[in-house]
This record gives sequence, structure tokens and C-alpha cells, in this order.
Amino acid sequence: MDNAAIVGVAQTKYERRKKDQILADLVFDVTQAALDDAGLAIGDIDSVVTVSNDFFDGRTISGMAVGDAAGGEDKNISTVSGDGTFGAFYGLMRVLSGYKATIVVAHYKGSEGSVPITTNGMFDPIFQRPLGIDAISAAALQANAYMTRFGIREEDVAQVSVKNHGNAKNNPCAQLPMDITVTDVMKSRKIAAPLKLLDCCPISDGAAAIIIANEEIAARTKKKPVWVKGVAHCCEEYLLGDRRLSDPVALKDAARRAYAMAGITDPMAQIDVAEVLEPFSYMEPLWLEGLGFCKPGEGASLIEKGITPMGGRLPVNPSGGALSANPILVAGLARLIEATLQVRGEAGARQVKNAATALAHGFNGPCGQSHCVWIVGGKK
Amino acid sequence: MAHQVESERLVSVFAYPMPYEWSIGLYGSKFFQEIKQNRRFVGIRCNGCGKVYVPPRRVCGPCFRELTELVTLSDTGVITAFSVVNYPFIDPNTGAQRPIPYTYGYIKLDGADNIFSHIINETDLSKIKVGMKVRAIFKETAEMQGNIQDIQYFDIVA
Amino acid sequence: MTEWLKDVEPLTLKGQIAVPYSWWVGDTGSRFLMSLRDDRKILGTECPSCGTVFVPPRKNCGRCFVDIDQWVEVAAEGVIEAHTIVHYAYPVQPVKPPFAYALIRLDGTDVGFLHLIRKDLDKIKNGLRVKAKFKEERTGSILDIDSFELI
Amino acid sequence: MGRRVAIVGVGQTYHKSHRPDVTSREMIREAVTAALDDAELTIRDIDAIVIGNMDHFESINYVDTYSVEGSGGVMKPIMKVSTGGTTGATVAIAAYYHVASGLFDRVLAIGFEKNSESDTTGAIITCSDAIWDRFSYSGAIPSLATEATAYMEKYGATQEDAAIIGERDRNNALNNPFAHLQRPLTVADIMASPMLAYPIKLGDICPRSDGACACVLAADGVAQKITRKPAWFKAAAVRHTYTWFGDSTDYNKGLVSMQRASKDAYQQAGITKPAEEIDVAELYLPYTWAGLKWIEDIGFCGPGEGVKFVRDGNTHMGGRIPVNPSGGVISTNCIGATAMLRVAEAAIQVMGKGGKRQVPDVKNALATGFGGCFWSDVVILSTERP
Repeated sequence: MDNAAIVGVAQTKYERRKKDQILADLVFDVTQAALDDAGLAIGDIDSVVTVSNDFFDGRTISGMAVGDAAGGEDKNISTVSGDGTFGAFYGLMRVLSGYKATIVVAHYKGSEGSVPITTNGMFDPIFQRPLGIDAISAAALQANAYMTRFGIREEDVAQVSVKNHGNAKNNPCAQLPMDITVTDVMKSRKIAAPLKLLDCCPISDGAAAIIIANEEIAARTKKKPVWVKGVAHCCEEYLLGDRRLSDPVALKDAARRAYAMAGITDPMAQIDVAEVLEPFSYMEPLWLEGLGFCKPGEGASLIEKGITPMGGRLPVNPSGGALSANPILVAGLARLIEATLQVRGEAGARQVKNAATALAHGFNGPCGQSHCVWIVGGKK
Repeated sequence: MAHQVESERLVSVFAYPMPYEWSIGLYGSKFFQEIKQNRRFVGIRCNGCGKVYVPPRRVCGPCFRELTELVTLSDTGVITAFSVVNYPFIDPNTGAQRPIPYTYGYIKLDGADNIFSHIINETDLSKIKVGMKVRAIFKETAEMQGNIQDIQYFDIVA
Repeated sequence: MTEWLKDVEPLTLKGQIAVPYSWWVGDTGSRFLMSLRDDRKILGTECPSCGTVFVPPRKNCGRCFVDIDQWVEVAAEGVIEAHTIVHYAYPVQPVKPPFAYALIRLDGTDVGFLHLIRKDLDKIKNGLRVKAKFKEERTGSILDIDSFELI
Repeated sequence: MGRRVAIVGVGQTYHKSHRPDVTSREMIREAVTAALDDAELTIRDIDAIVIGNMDHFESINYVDTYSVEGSGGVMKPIMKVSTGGTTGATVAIAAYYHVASGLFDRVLAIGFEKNSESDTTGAIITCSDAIWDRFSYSGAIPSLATEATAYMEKYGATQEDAAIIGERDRNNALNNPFAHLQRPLTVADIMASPMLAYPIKLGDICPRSDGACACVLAADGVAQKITRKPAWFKAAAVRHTYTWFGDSTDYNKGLVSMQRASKDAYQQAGITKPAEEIDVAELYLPYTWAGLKWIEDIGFCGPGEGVKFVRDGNTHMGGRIPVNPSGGVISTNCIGATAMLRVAEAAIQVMGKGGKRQVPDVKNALATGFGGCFWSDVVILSTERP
């Protein structure tokens, strides 16, 4: 792979409802801020990828709403419908194909639609949707399958929520910085067993942007470029019953290929910080297993062992993760932005010491059907 | 099992509307506020290219500039294009057939540089032409809800 | 921020997308649903390459990417592989919470079958056996199976 | 710079107004299997997949994950790209970048639509802005009608002139076994068809179809091993000019996005005289007037010269630049696949696989995508490795 770098990043503060802003307003904010961050002008950008979803936006061709605000005038522009890590992947491919700098912008307003109804739309219209299943109840099935298989207790995964809401206190963009205890999580309202309210992400509004550039542009940007070392994505089967929900095989494959590109053979030793997309608490340990940081079934013990909290060997989700703000689609890009900030050493109070190599992760589809894994680092 | 020849083909029908509550934004809200308070239109001028856009919005795409300068516009304009809609279709806002005929029009409001689309209160093809002058007919203030239908339609005035 | 913006009250528009949809079930799915409707029997298909028995039946195997035309009748009972008890309500759910979703491995199949459990919620455990309860009035829908019940 | 990329196989379903026999997923597989067969590859040879459609047309969220059983995406990278009417072409272009980037050697691009599963106009209306336009907007036809009216007034074009395009494309469709509408339609038939929105009559516009299309793209060095005649990408350009409805409606300027995308594409391909250097074109013409006007925006002829250019026979089979040997969009329109069908048909022409619809001695073929609202994609394929 040729060298490509993340040279500019920006995100809004994530909030339950940004009533005064339309999608284009959010996108304009982050587009300008990402350009400022990079020290580039809109004229330096020769390719634009917007990220949106017609169901969530309540509009067919949802990308139309933000073309102007993303600086798309007379530029090669396209729209990825999926998580921001996938949009960024397309942006990267454009740079590797000869564009100088691609801006990737994602937006989402959970406040404007119905999450159960729009995510019911992910399921098979003939065999599953009439049953009323949605993203939350499907996740609960996965949580049940995973936790039953390995004998993981609800208290174990509750620790993820405690850790990530606590980390969010150091992230000014996070929506739900909270001091909570395992007991708080356990006592929170039942949603779909074993998931309780505090095991679940909030509904969020927000936008994020990153600029991916070639070496020529990266040589003259304001901030230290963060290089793309490896990236891959992979999708597994569709119907929930066809999958072994406790075994994230697509994530394993994506990680394998991303690690191979980045020269990573021992992820726990070679990766300094990880940002994984965990809209539900059980997902963090499950994804960490898929990413090869531990053996299957051991993910839930990493907090207790002191490995994944701040100060541990592998701090996971110093940003507070998706549990602390989950603007869908934007959420994956936010993971990549946090990884970038960590490698730059700009993460403020949540900075992981000597973070040279960071992992970011996002996914599409119910129960993490299609995963994308990024490895970024400070050196070419 | 024997392979049977089947003639019946089933459909799976879905009848749950997807509800939304879209933000209008401060720029759009200002437009509706002016209609309600002053029964007038406002647009916004780009200080880069000088264009006046209606409805007001935050960004001029070609200039990639933030817009700030509100401009009061007339309630009159000129028809630049129109279409008398006379074919049946489902209105996604209601799930039922939209009443037809009605006339969908592109109107260049006096003082604006782009086109405003709305309904023109004339479906007789012999009585409507491109270039005709039209005037906005607003709802009674008490009935206004802060949306595009606070303008009832445009009447042909000449 | 521009001065005049401060005096603007942000408005919203309530609306919906209410386009009606009707998905073709296709020949393969229709045969499955008609069998539920007419015979109260659950049919699957078997991949000629990997031998997986799928339910609901597939026209092709996603893993081997080959056509499937081998039909099999599978049992209307099986084992719970995963479940959740749902406590929140929204309009698309066919029954009122609390109820359960379960992935059920029907006897003679190799995949989980997603459906509802409505009774004995406090007794549900993975590994327990359940049996399909058919509706009296059947229309050719996945909901012709009312739900599964613990045996 | 990116790697050179070629299309090495194409596949499509037959097209009909309804495909009750298959689900979308099953229909997608028909196109994928056909494309793989054409390239003499199996799904195991494919490194990544790009797919797209219009979400609210089938009301399926995340078709990338929905479709894997039919697309072949199980345990593969799959990405969804969605840009309305241009989707099929933007998917093909995204697949092009997958290969050009050096990350993937063989990539499958898929476009599909089942228009029969919703009310097409109702679904199209959801592309308009909910705050400003959705209460009055009535689908694609009135916008196109206003464009046609403006063109007629400016250049004196007549309804009969436009009808020639319909007659031409519907005639061409008789040579395409995959086309949806396979009955000839004459200028007189079109003139006599019911008026929908002046000046557009039923015979002037595209049908709604169910169907899918897939292309296999491969990298330089790989492509030559798959086929003796790869269709090499010389250019891929996209311009989307519309954010606000009322900004793009100055019809006197022509279709600005098409002008800009063409200019970019010709620059990439080193083409200075399109009318001489392009041998065949597959254009996304959703209605007849586009066949007069947009060939001006693409630069096949000057502004206002479209009618003469067409009447002189330049765009008919046997002319200088035959347009839409496949029968085009007026004969087949499965929206999410429509723009990919243009790219696929251009590839078919370059690869010499057009059968009865083959144009002789094709070196360069141009394909366009068009969509909501007034967005344009241009792809140029060639026998010549760039």
C-alpha cells in the first residue's frame, strides 16, 4: 500500500437532540473544523465522500442534503451508506487511486426518526420483520448467546458501561459522561434481557469529518499526519440463525487482514490503544475477542485484570465509546478520530501515554454482521 | 419430497409508516417566523457571489461561505416553469393518493436569484403561462404552524 | 453567531414516510409459507454442497454459492439456542411485551429459526425444547406460527 | 497514481415489470452468477463487493448486509454506495477505486431494484426535502417536463423531434434479449400516447422494471488473464450539483453536472473531440428530450444542435456515435441498476459481446449515469489499455 495519512479530524459535541441544526449545518461545522485542523483550504480537497443512510435521515438520496456543506461543489463526490469506518475506507481508496485529499463526512440525527422502526428495516422483510425484531432485541439475543456460552455474568459486562461512561468524563464531545457503579447498571430499567438501560447506548445527534491525504499533502499540513497502517473489512451471513452469534468470524477475518497489512503479529503487544464500536456493553469484550486481544470467552475479564481501563496495557475506548454517544454511522468515524487524536498525543485528559499505534473499529448490520478494522500509527 | 409446480406467489405486506420529526434549522425557522410575524419572505445574500437565496440557508455551495445577511423579499414573483399534475400517485406523507389535479410551480421571487417551488392556484392550462406574475397567499396568522403550508399557494396576478 | 439568529426559535416538522411496501416472497419462500398455511408443516432446503439444512428455506447456499433444490420437511419442534425477553414496546411488534424472541434449532436443521415465545417467560432457558403453535386463521405469513411453546 | 482497471465480465437479469418469482436477494444472485460466468470466474475469485440501490424503493435498510447470500458477500468485504439514480454508475466507480487503490484485484459491482415492491412515484417523492418540497413535489416527471419545455422554447425543438429518440431506443431494444420493453414504438405511437405532464407523454418516459446488473472489475495484470478483451477504464467522473431544489433549475445553462463530469472525464481520457473519438454511447436517458439535449451537455454536438445531430442519423445504429444500442432506459429501468446497465452495456460493446446490438469496431465507449436531482456520472471504457 502507498502511504496515506489522516491529516485533519473534527467532530461535533454529541447530544441527545440538536434541535436548532439541520444535517447540513452539522456537516458544515465539521467540514470547516477538519479543514482548520489540517490547515487546508477547501480548494486543497479534490474528492468528497459523504456518509448517510436514507432510513435514518428520512430521505431518499440522503447524501443530497449535505453536498454543499461538505464542500462538494464541482468535485468528485459520492455517498457511502454505512458506518463511517466504511466511508473512510472509500476515502482512503480514492487517495490511493490518485486523489490528493479526500474529506469524509458523516452525519446522524437519532432525534429525528424512530430507532426501532428504522432498524427493524435491517431485517428480512418476509421472515423476520413481521416478528418486530429490531437492533436492540437482536443485540439482546447475541448478548444471551455469548454470555450463556462462556458463563459471563451480567455484572461482568456492566463493568464496560461503568468504565466507558467514566472515560467519557475526559471527552468534551461525549454525550453521557457519568459516574456510575455496577449496581447502577444492574438496577437500571430492563430493556431486553440481559440488556438493561445502562447496557445500551443513548440516542445521539452529531457529525464528524476526517481528511485523508497523500504524502505530498501530508507533508504540509498543520498537524502531525497519522498514517494508515492497515485496514480491512468483512461481512458474515445475514439471517441471525445462520450465524454463531458468540463468534464474530467476520471481525476475525477483517482483523487478520488489517494486521497483516500493518505487520501486526501480536496485537496486545503492538497496539497501544483501541477504540471499538460498542453500542451495547457486551459488545466490547466480544469484539476484543474477535480482534485477537484475548481468547474467546476471556474478553469480559479484561477490565477486572486492569488491562482495558485507562492506565492498563491496552486502554479500550478512552473516548467513552458508543455507550457514551452513539450517532450511528458517525460513531465509527468517531472511533477513528479518537485513534488519530491518541496517536497525535492530543487526547487531553484521556491521553494514553506513548500511544504510537492505535486500532479503530466500526460495523454495519445487526449484531455486528460486517466489521471494519483500522490500524493507524505515527510513523510511515 | 416431490417437487411441486406452484402457481401461487405470495407477498409480504408492510404497513408501518416511519415517523420523523425533522429540524427546520434556525435559517428555515427564521423564514417561517417572518411569514408569521410580518407576512413577508426573507432570503439570504452571499457576500461572495452576491446571490440571494430563498429560503435562507447557512452555506453558499459554490463559494463554500457562511451566509449571514438577511434580505427582505417581495411576496410576488414570476413563474419560471410549472406542471399541472394529473396522474395518480401515493403521497408518502399520508400513504394515500394525493388529491389531483394541482399545479406545481417554480417561482422566481422578486429579489431572489434562485427558484422557490410551491403550488400555483390554477389548473386550467389555458390560463397559466411561464412569465406570469404571482403573489403568495398566506394562511390566517392564527392557523399558521411554522411550515411550508403557511403559504397556501400562489395566485396569478397578471 | 450572527445577531439575528439568537432571536429565532428553532422549529421542527413532524411527518412520516408512509409509502406502502409489498415484497414478493418468491417461489422458494412461497412454498415455505404455503406449507405453513395449508399443511402446518415447516419446510427447509438442503445445500447439495455442504449439506446444511436451512429454515426458512433458501434458493441458494450463501456459503457455497450453489443453487439448492432439495426440499426437506423439518420438525415443528426443536431446542432454544438463544433467547431474550423483551420489555419495551413499539408499533411493529406483533404482541405486547413482555414476550421473548428465540433462535430455535428445529430438529433436522443446521441453523437457528427466529420466532416468538409468549408463555412461561420465567422458565425459558437455552437448551430447552419448544414446539410450534400454529394459528387457527392462517394467511401465508411467518406469523402463521403463532409462537413456540415450552414442551 | 492508481492502478489500471478493466471490466472483465458483465451480467444482468432479464427485466420485467414484476419479478414475483424471486426476492431481491435471489434476483441479485442471478446477475452475479451471470457476471461470474461471463468472466469464467467463481465467487471465490472475488476479493470485494460494492452494491447499491434506493433504500426507500424496497424499504430495506443496509442492503449490503441484507444481500450477502445473493451477492456472494459471505465472508467478504462488502460496501454500500447509494446516490439515487446515479447509484449503478457510482457503485461501478466505487468498485473501480477498490481496484485502482491496489487493495483488491477482483471486485464485483452490483446494482438492483425491484420497483414493483413500492409505489415508485411515492418513493421518488421522498428524495425531496421534507421541510420545503415534499408537500408539493410530485416525482420526476414535472421536473423533466420543465426542462423539456425550456429546451423547446429556446431552440424550437418539437415533440416529434423528441419522439425520434423514443423510436430509436425502443427499436434498438429489439436487438437486446434482456430489455424489458420489446415492442417497437414509432414516432406516431409516441405522439398518440396519453399526455402525463406537457410535453411528456407516456411514450416519452421510461418504464419501471425489476432487475439487477453486475460487473466484475480486475486490475492490470489480472484482467488480461481473465479475458483477451478487457474493457479498460479511461475515465470515471462524478458531479453532483444539487443540494437545494431551486438552485439547479436554470435550464438555460443546460445540465451543469453533466457538462462538468464530461469535461473531467475527457481530460482523464485525453479526449479532445468526443464526437470523433467516442464510438458508442450508453446514456442514462430517462425521457426522450434528454436524448436531444444531454448529448449537447456531453459535448457530442454544440448547444441547440441536438435535434439536427439526431435527425441526421448520427446516433442511430450505423451512425457516427450510436446511442443506446441496448435500448436504453426508455426500454428498461430498474433504477438502482439502470446506471450500471449503461456501464455494463458500454463494456459489452468494448468487449465485442453485443450480439445483434454490437456496434462494429468499438474502441471507446462512453456511459453516463443520471439521477436525483440532476446529478451526473460519466465513465469511458476502451479496448486500449490506458
